[in-house]
Amino acid sequence: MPSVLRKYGTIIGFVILCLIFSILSPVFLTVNNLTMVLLQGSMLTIIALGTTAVMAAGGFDMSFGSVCGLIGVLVAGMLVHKVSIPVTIIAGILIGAVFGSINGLLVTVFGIADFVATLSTMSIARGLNYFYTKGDPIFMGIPQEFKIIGQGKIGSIGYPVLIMLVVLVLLYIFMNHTVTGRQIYAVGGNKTAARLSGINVRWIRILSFIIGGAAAGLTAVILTARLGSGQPTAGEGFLLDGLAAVFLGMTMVKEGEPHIIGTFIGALIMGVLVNGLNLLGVQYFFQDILKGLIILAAVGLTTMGRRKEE
Amino acid sequence: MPSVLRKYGTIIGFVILCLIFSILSPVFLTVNNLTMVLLQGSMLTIIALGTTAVMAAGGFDMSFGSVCGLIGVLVAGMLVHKVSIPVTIIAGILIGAVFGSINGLLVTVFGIADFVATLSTMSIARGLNYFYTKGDPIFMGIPQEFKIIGQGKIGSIGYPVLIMLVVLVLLYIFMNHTVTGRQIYAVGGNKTAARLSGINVRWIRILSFIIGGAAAGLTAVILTARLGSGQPTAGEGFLLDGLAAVFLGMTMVKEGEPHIIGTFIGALIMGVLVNGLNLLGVQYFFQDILKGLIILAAVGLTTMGRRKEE
Amino acid sequence: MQFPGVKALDNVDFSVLKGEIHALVGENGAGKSTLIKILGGVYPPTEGEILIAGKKVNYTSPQEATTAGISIVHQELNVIPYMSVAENLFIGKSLPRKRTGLVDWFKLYQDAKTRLTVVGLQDLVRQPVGRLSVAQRQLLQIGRAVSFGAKIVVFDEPTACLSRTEVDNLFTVIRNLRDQGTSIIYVSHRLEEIFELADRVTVLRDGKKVGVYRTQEVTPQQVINLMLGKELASEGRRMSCMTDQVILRVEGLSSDTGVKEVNFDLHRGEVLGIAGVVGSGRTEVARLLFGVDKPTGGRIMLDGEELTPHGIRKAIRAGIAFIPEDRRYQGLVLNMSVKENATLVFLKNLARCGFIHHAREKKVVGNLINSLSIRPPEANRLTRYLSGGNQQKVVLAKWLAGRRPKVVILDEPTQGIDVGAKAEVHQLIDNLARNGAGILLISSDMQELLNLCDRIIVMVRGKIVKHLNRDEATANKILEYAMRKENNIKYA
Amino acid sequence: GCSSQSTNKTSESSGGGQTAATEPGKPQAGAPKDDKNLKIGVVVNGQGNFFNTGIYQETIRLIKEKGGTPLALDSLGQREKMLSDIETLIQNNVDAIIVLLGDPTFLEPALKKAKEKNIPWISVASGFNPLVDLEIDSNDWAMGAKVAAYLAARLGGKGKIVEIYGDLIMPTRARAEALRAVLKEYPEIQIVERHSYAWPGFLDDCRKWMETVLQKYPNPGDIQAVFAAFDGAGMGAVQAIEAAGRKDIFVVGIDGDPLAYDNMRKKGAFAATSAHDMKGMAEKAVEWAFKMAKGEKPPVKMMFIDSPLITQENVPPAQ
Ligand SMILES: Nc1ncnc2c1ncn2[C@@H]1O[C@H](COP(=O)(O)OP(=O)(O)OP(=O)(O)O)[C@@H](O)[C@H]1O
Ligand SMILES: Nc1ncnc2c1ncn2[C@@H]1O[C@H](COP(=O)(O)OP(=O)(O)OP(=O)(O)O)[C@@H](O)[C@H]1O
Ligand SMILES: O[C@@H]1[C@H](O)[C@@H](O)CO[C@H]1O
Ligand SMILES: [Mg+2]
Ligand SMILES: [Mg+2]
Repeated sequence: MPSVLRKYGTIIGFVILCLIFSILSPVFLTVNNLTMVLLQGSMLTIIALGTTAVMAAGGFDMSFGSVCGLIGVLVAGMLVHKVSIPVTIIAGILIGAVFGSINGLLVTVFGIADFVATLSTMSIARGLNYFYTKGDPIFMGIPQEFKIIGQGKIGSIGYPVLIMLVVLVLLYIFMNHTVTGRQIYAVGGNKTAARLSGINVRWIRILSFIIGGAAAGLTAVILTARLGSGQPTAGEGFLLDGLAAVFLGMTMVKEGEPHIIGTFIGALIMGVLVNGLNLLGVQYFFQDILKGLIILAAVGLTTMGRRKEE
Repeated sequence: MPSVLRKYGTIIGFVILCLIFSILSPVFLTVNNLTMVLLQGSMLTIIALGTTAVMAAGGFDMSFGSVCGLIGVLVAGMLVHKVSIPVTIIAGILIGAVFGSINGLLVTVFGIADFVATLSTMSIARGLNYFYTKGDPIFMGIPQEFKIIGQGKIGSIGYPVLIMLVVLVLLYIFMNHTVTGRQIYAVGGNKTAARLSGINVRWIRILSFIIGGAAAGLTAVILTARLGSGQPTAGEGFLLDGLAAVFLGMTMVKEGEPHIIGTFIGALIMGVLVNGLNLLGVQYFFQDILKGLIILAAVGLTTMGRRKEE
Repeated sequence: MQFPGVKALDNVDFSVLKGEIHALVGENGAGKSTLIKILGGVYPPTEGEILIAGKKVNYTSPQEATTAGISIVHQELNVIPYMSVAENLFIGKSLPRKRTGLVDWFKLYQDAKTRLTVVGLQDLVRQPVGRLSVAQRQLLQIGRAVSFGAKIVVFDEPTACLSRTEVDNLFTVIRNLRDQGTSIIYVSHRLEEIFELADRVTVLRDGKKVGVYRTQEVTPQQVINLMLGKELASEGRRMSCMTDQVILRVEGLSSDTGVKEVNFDLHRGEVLGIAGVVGSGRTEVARLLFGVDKPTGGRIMLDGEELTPHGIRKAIRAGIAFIPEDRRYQGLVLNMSVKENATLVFLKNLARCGFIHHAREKKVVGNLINSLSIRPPEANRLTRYLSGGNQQKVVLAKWLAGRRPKVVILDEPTQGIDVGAKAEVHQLIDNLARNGAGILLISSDMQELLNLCDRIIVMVRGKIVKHLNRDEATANKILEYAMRKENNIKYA
Repeated sequence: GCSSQSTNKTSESSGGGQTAATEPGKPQAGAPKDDKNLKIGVVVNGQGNFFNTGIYQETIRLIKEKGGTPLALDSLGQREKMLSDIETLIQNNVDAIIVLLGDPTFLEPALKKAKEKNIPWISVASGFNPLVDLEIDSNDWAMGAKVAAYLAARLGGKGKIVEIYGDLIMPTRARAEALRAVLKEYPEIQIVERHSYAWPGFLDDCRKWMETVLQKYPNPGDIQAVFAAFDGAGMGAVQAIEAAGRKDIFVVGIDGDPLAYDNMRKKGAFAATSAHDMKGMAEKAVEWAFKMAKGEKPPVKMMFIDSPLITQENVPPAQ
């Protein structure tokens, strides 16, 4: 039993939570509601998956929320200026990748601590956002076909969910079944050993930031499509929730390294929490309190089970 | 020259910045303006100094901004309910210490990762804040004698500056010249080594969080006095700027550990940056961009100088 | 004492007399460090008790153990890098204080100077420990253990990275302590040290006690057999298989890490040893050859081709393998499995279009585990949980998972590993040479060099001071060159 | 300022508008002030939605148009930053300060400093404080009451609604209070769910919340209307409602946000808003900032700018 806790504490906590919600709210365990939670959580998941790569390589990123916000308005701007939809999407992802590579260069070539470097790019991205929008949302002239990306469905599954699942599968394969993915983990595990094994540590670190940035760019594309507009302040909210998702995911493996499935479940937990509490009509301040307590309980269970054994 | 850069890059950057500001703005280098910058920066400094202790012990705290916000409204509430001023001040600091010790216990006894634990207490503190205030500022019935703490002056030096200087000196002595302070650094430097040399690592880590919490409490007292009211969202802004101050400070020592004077200068840099850019009437979005670029330049100079040598 | 899945210590009785030097030996993973950690209050015992001077003690933290009079030099380096030597010495004991309660820095440095004179660190008390060499860090740990008047001082492999002079110095310190009535527990894989120093020896195997013996009454070979639970053929000199074909030629190699004008040839099938005291620049030469550091001058020719510009990946492509001296921090990703570590260098060969071919990976690693007899033979076990010898084999495995290397550089490959594992590593080195590789063997273990090498070069302060052929090399000669020179330079 | 008090009195007694009479009293006597060398400080409490951004940009534009120099700052929604920003403007000797969407409950130290230096202070959509020289406001109570009354009437005095509110600034608090006041007259209208919007990121937040609510109230008639404290939050609800195909629910908000207008023109779920006369407010604020900088005294301390009810019937055409 304690060994089960140790391994699956967070997940058990999650399941208990779902049980409680489904007892208390008749709506919670309906297909409709669950697909909606998935839809709502898909953007957080994508952006957090990107950050998982950064953190798996031993890095840390504070900028992805702001970068996502900036790209969201840039994407809207491009569409308004009649850039074609495919080009816009690719450009959005590329701009994200460029921001990621800047972060990566700052951290590797210039040797600036991750936190300081990405805090700075966060500030720069936010400034560029307001410079471009002057704070106004961009919404006139965004074509309906673009909005489909965020608002369309196949059956009852929204496109963002499908995109998220594709990203999930691709990143899972990439991180766990490719040479480069393995190298990312090796760099995160021990930079010196990785370097002495012939791994291009610098490039791997930059690459991880590029993945993080590209994920932020893709998230921005979906976000703009879903909101039907470029919102200057959208995206910023992803920072803390995204980090929380990755950290929750890290409690799900013994060695405590960031990993794809963990982050996915972590993001689900964040989404289910908000959904369940909203369904129960819990006041927002109790939501904040409960959110904190539930995360502590879930993670506490895991780590306590784990400690006993050591 | 490069060795000077390595050692003092951030400070040199800071001095250059001050020079530029004083050339471009006649107001910048006036006593009035500089005392104002000190006044405005005093709260950030105090709260960041507390976090410096946490980080010196190898911890990380995401909650101090929200804890400060919560205590700010609690302090206002106590005053409105006619609790005496000294009792209120002490209570404010104590509540901070209690929050700190909860963080410490979560991290040490329950073994929850710092980031997850303090993200959760951050959420809980924020929830409690809105639970208590329902979002309304508390401003009727705060005695003038209390506001003095934030708004009063001796000569041209505001009380908050004096309090900050006292905290600075005390924490400097504590961290650098007392046994416990050195043990905090020892724990941050190498937990295992510290434990094996007989240091009570758990207690030292808890203590560091208590210091961080108490600093947040004191900051809250001053903030409420300065704003003349308990403002539900006040305090949250300290999070990123506070962390930035500590990280900037860390670039100022070769070994890169958090330290008191570094944080003080880091907080000054943050304050001077905003002040100077405001005086020059730089548009707000350029401010964000410049802030990012300037931090990168200052820190980059230092770390590049350092790398050359290694 | 129980770790997940391992009973690290099983009902061990162990006693040490006042004023005795008592050695503790056993294979990697036999439970020596665990026993010591229990004595030191790091882990609580699950069963049994500890008595000091006949009194039962019951402590749960290192602090209490210290108070009870036990002082330990742990196997792992445990220092606080950004604090000064003096502070590292006193932290956790009690820093000297002024009447105000503040730290008395003047007294701290004074005291530290006095206390560290025995280990020769008296001039470095103000240095941050981060700037000390590994050996100096170890000396600091020793100083910390011996200079506070403990009743029992425990050494867990203290000499692993010390030079001969430093070892001699340490032995003098230990004997003095004994003569003053202190009890010493001494753990080492170097049997010659044990027979030089200890009065009695306790042998552990698989967490159980095998027996206690007076060192005068047993031979090293007997102790080895007791440790392993089987007969180990004593190692003699290996048969040379050196060819006259030069595989690696180094000319005038210099660097700003202190290497000066190094020249040598390495032949196919040759084991070339590099001897020298700690700090003589052997590791630095290895790092230059492997492309970790950039040389400031000279040439490196592999198979007749100059390696320039040089870098790690280029070195690997050219066929150079490097087994670094610190396996835990340079050789392994501890949170990765045996499999993942073993294939880290040549993973591309086990992949199609960048996708890992898991079946092939599994097979290759399975073969490596077998041929290197890595124990336990589990590909998915984290290397963190392997014994030192097995960790070292995994590091070796990294270079055998792909194309066989032409040149293998081994930096202290048997440091801290037991005699059984050591013999296996030696066997591997021999195999590599027989398959035509050139081997560069850096070692502080004189016997190892003499047994394995075709030729030995001796380095002092970044320079090669002597080339010795197989026939002329003796321990005394090597020491003479390595140390006399050292002293000359020191007192020049 | 040495004689500022008496100066002010003079201008008051002389009925205002007589710049000549006030100028000698200004501390920097000598060069008479003209519009060209006036520095006007502007501070906004965060941007990211239509009204905040709009009035901020318009204010800056108008100051430039009049030939003055705007020193414009964004406090990013942070209390202590807003206070510090305004102090810095005072330090920089601006000739007048315009505070947009501030909250005078915490600005007292800055207000006092401004008084000491005799710098006129104009508050826009911020609530009143005795030290404020001129308050220009749409009157958020009135705005809230307008759309609440519209909502009640459209429901025929009966039905279930949900409310999106925000406590963090006075204007949005006032609007919610007005809704409650109106609903006292309509006991059969029931608020079944409430939500406090997130800031920033309100659009996505409100959309998500409304989606959840629609799961909980899946049938036509379960909910008939949404009251949103401002249009941006209401637009989140509109998106959720339209995506779910729930033609039975309408949304009211406050601001006159172009996003809402756009939806109204398309006959979407957005039904009504009370529109700030954003340009009018900015114009008044800038006009008086210049006048007061030159010593003129406003005839009243509080100016309310009308905020008409806009519905799908009278929504202005797109430009
Ligand atoms: N923290 C731990 N977690 C799990 N297993 C451990 C841990 N520490 C030691 N062990 C296991 O306990 C056993 C005894 O280890 P110990 O370190 O005492 O061996 P040792 O005799 O000191 O070996 P060496 O000669 O390599 O230092 C080994 O099987 C080892 O793998
Ligand atoms: N981890 C380290 N960090 C910083 N400096 C180091 C480190 N390890 C070694 N050095 C420096 O490099 C020099 C030589 O290193 P080391 O003690 O490993 O000797 P070496 O030349 O490798 O000799 P040997 O191989 O015989 O031990 C030392 O003087 C030391 O200052
Ligand atoms: O009062 C304003 C606006 O009306 C609304 O747009 C958002 O909240 C506040 O900033
Ligand atoms: Mg051991
Ligand atoms: Mg070495």
